[in-house]
Amino acid sequence: MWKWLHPYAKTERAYQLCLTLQPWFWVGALVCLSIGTVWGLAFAPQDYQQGDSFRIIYIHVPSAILSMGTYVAMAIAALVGMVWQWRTAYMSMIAMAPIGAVMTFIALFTGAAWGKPMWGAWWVWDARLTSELILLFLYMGVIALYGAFEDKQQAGKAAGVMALVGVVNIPIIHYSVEWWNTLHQGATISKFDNPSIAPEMLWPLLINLLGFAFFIGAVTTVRLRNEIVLREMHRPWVQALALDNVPKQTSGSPNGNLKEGS
Amino acid sequence: MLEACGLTCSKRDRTLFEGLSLVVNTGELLYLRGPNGAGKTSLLRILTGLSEPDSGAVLYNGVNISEDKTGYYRDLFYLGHKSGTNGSLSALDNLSFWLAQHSISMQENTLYDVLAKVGLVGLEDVPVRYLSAGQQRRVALSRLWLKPAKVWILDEPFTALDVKGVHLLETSMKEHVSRGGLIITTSHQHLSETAGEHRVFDLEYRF
Amino acid sequence: MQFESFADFLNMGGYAFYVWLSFGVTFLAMGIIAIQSFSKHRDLLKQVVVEKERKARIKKARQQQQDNT
Amino acid sequence: MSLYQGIFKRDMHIAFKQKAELVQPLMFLLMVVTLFPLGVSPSPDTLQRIGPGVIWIAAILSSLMAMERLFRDDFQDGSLEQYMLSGMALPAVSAVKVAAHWLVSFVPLLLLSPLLAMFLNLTVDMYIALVLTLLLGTPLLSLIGAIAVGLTVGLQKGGVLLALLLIPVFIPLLIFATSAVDSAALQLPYHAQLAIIAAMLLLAAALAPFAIAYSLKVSQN
Repeated sequence: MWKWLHPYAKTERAYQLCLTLQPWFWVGALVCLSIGTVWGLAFAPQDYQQGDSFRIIYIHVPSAILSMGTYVAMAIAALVGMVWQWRTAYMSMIAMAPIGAVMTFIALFTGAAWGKPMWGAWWVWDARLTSELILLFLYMGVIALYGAFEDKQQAGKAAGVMALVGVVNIPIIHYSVEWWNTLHQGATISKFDNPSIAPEMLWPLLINLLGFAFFIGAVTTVRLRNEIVLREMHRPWVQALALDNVPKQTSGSPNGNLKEGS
Repeated sequence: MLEACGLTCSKRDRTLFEGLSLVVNTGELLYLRGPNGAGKTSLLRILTGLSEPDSGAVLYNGVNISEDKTGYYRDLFYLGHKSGTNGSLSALDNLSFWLAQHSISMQENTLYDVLAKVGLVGLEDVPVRYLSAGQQRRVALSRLWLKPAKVWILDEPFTALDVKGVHLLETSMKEHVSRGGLIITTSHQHLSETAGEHRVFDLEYRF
Repeated sequence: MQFESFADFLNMGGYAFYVWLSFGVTFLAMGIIAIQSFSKHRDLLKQVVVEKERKARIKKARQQQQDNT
Repeated sequence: MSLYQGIFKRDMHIAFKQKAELVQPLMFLLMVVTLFPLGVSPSPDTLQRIGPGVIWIAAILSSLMAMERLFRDDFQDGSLEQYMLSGMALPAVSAVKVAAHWLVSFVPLLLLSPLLAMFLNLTVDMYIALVLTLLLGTPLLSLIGAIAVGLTVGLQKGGVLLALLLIPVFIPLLIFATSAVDSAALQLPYHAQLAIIAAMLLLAAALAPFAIAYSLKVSQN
């Protein structure tokens, strides 16, 4: 059933796929993010309790959802890599990690900036913020582990195991933190728990969610291409690609402009 | 002229040598021989002043080296088991930082020439840890051509070098001696004809 | 439009600092990661070319050495 | 002078090629600080009370991790031998290396400190006091730590031993630093504590380079 996917295990095909997908992702991200953001900032109604500070939700919630989504996607990629022995799967896993970490950072930062007017403090140890912070640490762990290996083949496998360990842990972390928070009778009353949200508020949120997803996809394709070039540096097709794209002049390394025949 | 007078050294309560004296004149190559654990490295480190002997003194041109370190170190080149190159820096960076520490000014082109001489063309800007053991050794040895030192103290300089590397090093040792230099070296392989005349000094393993 | 005027819009009902800070930092972070990814791509391609030239130089040096001996 | 500038440049160069080694102790610091609200209590009052101590303890622990790289690489790859044979004054070399190490491992910590203060709900007054103690105290950590690193660098497994040697030595610093921040919390003057830390720093700056040089020589033997 998944046969059609297999050719993309080859790096060259995966690179081509990235090139084809990339413009659509960028356009999608640009369109959705502009519509969602303008709608959310200017046209969506105010929250009756929180006023206009509520508008931070249009970036906070999508980034928070996608920070977790990206981690799950990484874990899936790692699993695919392990089961089918695909190098490209590991590569796409590691291509996703930095953008996932950025999403987590955005969720944390916007959470803090929203919390300040609502709770009177930049940071409170609320269950969600705490789990999000731990998620950031998990991302950092995967990235650091990958960076620590010189052999990137091995690094991908090790980071993949770490991503899987993390994804198993995410629900456990989430519930334990929630339980811990109720145990300590939460420092604040969470105002995020609006069970229902008006549709005119929901639409821009969904559009922005889509925009962020497109953006993650776009950055992932760029980074996956980077990863492929890095790992396949000595393959002829990469060298041909580089020669086509780099003007002769710019290769200004000491090796490039050395005096000849010394 | 390098002189050792009555050197005694003990490591982990075992006496490596006692009352050892030797004289090496300029224009001479001293080949220090001995089984593993005889104390060759310890002797060389004492001769450079890196370690202190339990008793005895090392004289360079008649002056105790602990009294005139700067004068001695201006004339000394020492290469131990450790290459003294940082793995994350390139050969070029390693050498230029080393030269700066030894107050030697040199043009970058000369560095490229020397690195080409030791067979490292194209690897000048690669972090040293990516090089093979022999290539790393060559980076370390390239300093021989960079510092105008009279005294070379080389501890196992041939380790990890291939045939060409050994040949290159032996030739330059011979040249150095003929120019009135002074070399003390250890090696587990015999020095070949290329290295020129040399005097052998045997260090016995003591129990 | 939820706001009476553009000034009102900028003011964000008194929460201007927090709202604009959030949006600003978000898009800044996204911009940085996007630009970093692209510039890394360019650097990598350059690196590929440099590696190729390096190989050529090494080969040439080897050749010369053989000719000499 | 330019001789020592060269060493400084080299150390900075190496540090920026090994970014992971710089970032990891900082991440460790951040995670240790995170454990306290989770393990003790997330209530802002409790955090404010334990905050200064938590930050300082975490800073000391993370500094122990960062400390080892001060001389480890140079010792293992033989660069240290070459320093010693260059005729430069070893105490000056040590001082320069400690300064470079402080810049790359503790200045980022200072930059991270607002975040830590926010996590632990410190007031602005407390934060100012904390930064002052960190500014005076972290160079002291570097200087004294370097002596112990010099002593343990020749050992195969020096990591834990380093901590055992250093933690008792850092206790006075911890006491004065946290007491300064506590005084700040109560709106009391804390010049005395700062002055004591500054005095310790000056003493260390004057004497530590010689002790470091000597301990490096001992390790070389």
